[in-house]
Amino acid sequence: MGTEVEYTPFELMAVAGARELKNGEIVAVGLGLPVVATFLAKRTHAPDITIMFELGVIDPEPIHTGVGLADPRVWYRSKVLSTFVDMLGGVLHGGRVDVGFLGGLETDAYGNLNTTLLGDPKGKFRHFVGSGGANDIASSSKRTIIIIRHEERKLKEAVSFITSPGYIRGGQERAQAGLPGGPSRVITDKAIFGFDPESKRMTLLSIHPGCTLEDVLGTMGFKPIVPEHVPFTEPPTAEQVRIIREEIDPEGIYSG
Amino acid sequence: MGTEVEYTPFELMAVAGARELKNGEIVAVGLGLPVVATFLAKRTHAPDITIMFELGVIDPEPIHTGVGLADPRVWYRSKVLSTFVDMLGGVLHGGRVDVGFLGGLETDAYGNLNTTLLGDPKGKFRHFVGSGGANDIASSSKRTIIIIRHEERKLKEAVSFITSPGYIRGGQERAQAGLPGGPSRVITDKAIFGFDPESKRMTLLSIHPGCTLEDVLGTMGFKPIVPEHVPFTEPPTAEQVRIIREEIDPEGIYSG
Amino acid sequence: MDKVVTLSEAVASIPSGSHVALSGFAITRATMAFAAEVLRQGIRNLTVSQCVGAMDADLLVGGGAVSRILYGGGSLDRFGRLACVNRAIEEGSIVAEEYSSLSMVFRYVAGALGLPFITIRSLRGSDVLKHLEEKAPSAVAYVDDPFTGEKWLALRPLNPDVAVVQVQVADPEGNAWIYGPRWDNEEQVKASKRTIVITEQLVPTEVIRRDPERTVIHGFRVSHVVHLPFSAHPTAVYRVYDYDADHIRLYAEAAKTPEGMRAYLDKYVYGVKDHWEYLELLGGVRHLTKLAADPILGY
Amino acid sequence: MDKVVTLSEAVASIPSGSHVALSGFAITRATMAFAAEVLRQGIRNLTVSQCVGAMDADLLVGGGAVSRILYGGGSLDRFGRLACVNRAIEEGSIVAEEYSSLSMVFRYVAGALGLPFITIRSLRGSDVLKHLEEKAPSAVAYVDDPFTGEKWLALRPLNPDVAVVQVQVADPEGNAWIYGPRWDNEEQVKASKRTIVITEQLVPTEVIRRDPERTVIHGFRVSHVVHLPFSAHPTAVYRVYDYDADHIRLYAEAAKTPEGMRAYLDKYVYGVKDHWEYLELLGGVRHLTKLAADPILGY
Repeated sequence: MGTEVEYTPFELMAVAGARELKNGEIVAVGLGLPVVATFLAKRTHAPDITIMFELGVIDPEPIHTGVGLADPRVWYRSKVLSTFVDMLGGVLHGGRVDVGFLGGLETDAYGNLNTTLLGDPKGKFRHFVGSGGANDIASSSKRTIIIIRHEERKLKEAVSFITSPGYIRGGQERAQAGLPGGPSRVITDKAIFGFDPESKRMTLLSIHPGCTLEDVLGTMGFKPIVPEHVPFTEPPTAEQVRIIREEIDPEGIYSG
Repeated sequence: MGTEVEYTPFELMAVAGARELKNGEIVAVGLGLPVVATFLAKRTHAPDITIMFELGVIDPEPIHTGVGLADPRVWYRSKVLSTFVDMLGGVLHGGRVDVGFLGGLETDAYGNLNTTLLGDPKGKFRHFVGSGGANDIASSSKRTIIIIRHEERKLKEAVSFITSPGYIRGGQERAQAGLPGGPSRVITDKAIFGFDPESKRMTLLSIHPGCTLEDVLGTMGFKPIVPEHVPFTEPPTAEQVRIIREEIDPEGIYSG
Repeated sequence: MDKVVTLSEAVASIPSGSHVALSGFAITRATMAFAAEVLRQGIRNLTVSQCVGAMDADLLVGGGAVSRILYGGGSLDRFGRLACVNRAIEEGSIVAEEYSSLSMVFRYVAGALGLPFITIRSLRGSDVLKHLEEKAPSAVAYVDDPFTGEKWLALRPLNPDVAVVQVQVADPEGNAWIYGPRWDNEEQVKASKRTIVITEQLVPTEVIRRDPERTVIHGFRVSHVVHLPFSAHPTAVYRVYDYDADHIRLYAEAAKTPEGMRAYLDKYVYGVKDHWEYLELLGGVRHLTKLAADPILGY
Repeated sequence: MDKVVTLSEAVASIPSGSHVALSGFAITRATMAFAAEVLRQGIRNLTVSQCVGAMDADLLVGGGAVSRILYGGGSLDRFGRLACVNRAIEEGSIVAEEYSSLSMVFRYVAGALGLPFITIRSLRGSDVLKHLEEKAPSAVAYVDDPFTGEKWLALRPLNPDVAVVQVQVADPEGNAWIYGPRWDNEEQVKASKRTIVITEQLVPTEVIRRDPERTVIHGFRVSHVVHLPFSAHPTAVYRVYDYDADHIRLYAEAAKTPEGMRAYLDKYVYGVKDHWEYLELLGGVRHLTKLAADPILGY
């Protein structure tokens, strides 16, 4: 084994996310860690990735960290500046997006995402952000990757509001709703999950170095499928950490 | 009466066409005399007309006569250069076009236009230009103005192929096909026609100075409705003729 | 035709109860000066729509001018949530039709192109759709694809009474250019019955004719042109000025409570006569100069 | 990713029997060098589509490479008709699906946006529709508006195998700018499975990043980039060169008869090895210099 590389949990999440992307893929990205992960992939093993932001931006090369998609910092040196119809219509709904990369308030055992509200939609609730392009991206991408913090209140048996559908209530429900694709990975700061091909229930794939199975299961709101042997997640390389810290997120806003 | 103004039949047609346009209207224009008429209106009584060409051109100010809509001469000094979807979709199909201004191979007693073929569509025929945007313009404009030469083979009881519908076979047929508007005027080099509000059959409105009723009816392929009193068409003014000759069509390509 | 008027004249053309499509996206190109003037004129009962909710909608809701909002969710990005919109939804004081970005823009597309309806893959299987079926049953329906027999979700076209759009460059007829991504603005304009253009820079039509590929708003759709610098403040206008981070933070903090919001409105909206006084209250030229965009970065 | 190849390599990627969307409109931005190379490589049985038929389609039909054409009618403007297309239609040697400009572009729009179908007001009550119902019954159908019950004509989406687009400026990835009106070209590209870009000027991606609002073709849609000056000759490329009126007249005269067309092909298509030899045959630099566009007029 080489030198031990130090990294934060968020850096590991970004690296794990980056590894999911193949060169040449078209990626629809929400803000935050998904952006860090995608830029990291593009600067390492996947230089021909196309990065798309819903509001009309392709392949920017920002040098300052923005506060959100609406921040002109995020559009710097783009190849295309256009419209929702061009991005979410022509690229996404037109069937060209390979990977949708999303975060959220909550996700659940079937990879449904909630970014809308917490509480009882018909009674007392707190309203948050809503969908933006997330529902569209979750509905039309060939596959979806979810990045979310590993907390009991964020990983629930069923979300209180399905903003962006995963496998709905599992099995064939997503396909029956007429939707292609579905979530392929859920990346938290403790583990990586996939989905059982039949039941579509979340399945533990790997545990991050330094965590135990008990850590992972004890801080979730539901029990995922746990195979007999669960490997450890591959840690970031020194080069990956350097690129995140020096080039992509020097202010440590997303991955610090 | 003032000085007699000399003019060609085509100049009279262009002037008669211009008079049909009101200030502020949005006009979808095919090439040829309709362009001359519309530019004339814009330079005289209707400066706030918006001129639209189907391929993505708004309000050009050409200084050279082009060979067709595809000729960059026709796009000179435009305010907008865009797309079919923008023009024929957003402006025309979106319901914003007040006047569609069209020419053709043949028209008939109900203002249907043929630009596709002559002969028997199922047997021997000669194929010409087809629709381009003409069918779209005839289908979605609030009203249509047709400019055509006054010849028996061009003014027929029924065209051999309806490229662009007028009132189809008259009466309510156009409305029943789900189409708004319809032809309001047919301008030839001998007369101006309108359409009977009930039967939608072509109706003689005025005869050009120097022509007789016999000239008009004797050189048509069908009998229009002829009211008891038919006035003469108002002749062009000296200023209108000057603008056509000096500013709009100095080479006399369309109106010579 | 010269359509240049004051902001006050343009706003006065909007009756209470109108449906207004706004050009803002979170903290960029939001119609802030417009929203403030709507509040000063006491216009009420508006329906507001935009694909992603922005600070303009939050100010209008916070000032009580809105009874219905159609949007795809929204925020002030990292500065915070749309606190006034969220509070009004939680209290039930406005009706919120919540969409996704694409389903909102497809409703504008159908309105723009004169389509009777438009089909979409989004929303299916989600609670967003269930919500819409309850709150806006006339906006969604199902239709069978006549070619395959497959069942599709259909959306009704949207035709707002007026689109209000912040742009960088416009001429007196309303022909306008937008630098940067344009999100739903083109479709809002084409779907709306008329448009009010609020421009940072007013140029002769001659300038428009020199680069007509850039013209994304056609003059004939525009009823009023307002030439008003910093009219999106504190939100950003790409290539003209950056967002005013301090002021957005101040707003986000104030908007967290009804009392805070009232104090904000009293000072920055009702406490000034017009946009020029607002700019002076902020610190005038000296303050605004700090926000000017770097010509290469655009912010 | 660098996708720059020779014209010959790009054309070789197209199997006989493909559906090719072409960027020409009458006598402007027609894919002339491409069409000549298709003929030289002996590719056959193509389906060709474009909103308004252009000289590129006429050359391909004249050379016998086309078995089906989907178009909205077309001509060589005042230079004449599309004589080869018309003759083939009259003789029944090709299948012609004839549309209007909007109905063609709406089929591309539906293909581009992933819509199962699109509704339209055009075509109704016309013989164009009757014709389509006979020749292309799978392209048209009727659907009831689920909101009003009204009956609408529906068109099936169109997804060509490849769009071939003449542009003024492209980078090695295929990001491209089109000056002047773009007619159906953006929708052709978005609807097609892939795109071949043929550009007058090849620029580094750095140039594209300096004015990204102009990028109407996204690099990721492009499989091949061909850098080939005067590749639309004798048709016009706005801001680069004017149409070659004498050569179009010569072509229009030749195309009037099968014999004339054969002689034209033997000399200008089969009589040259490639596009460079064609340009020399025309008179080389001396001749082409006369066509260069005036920088203010654009023609």
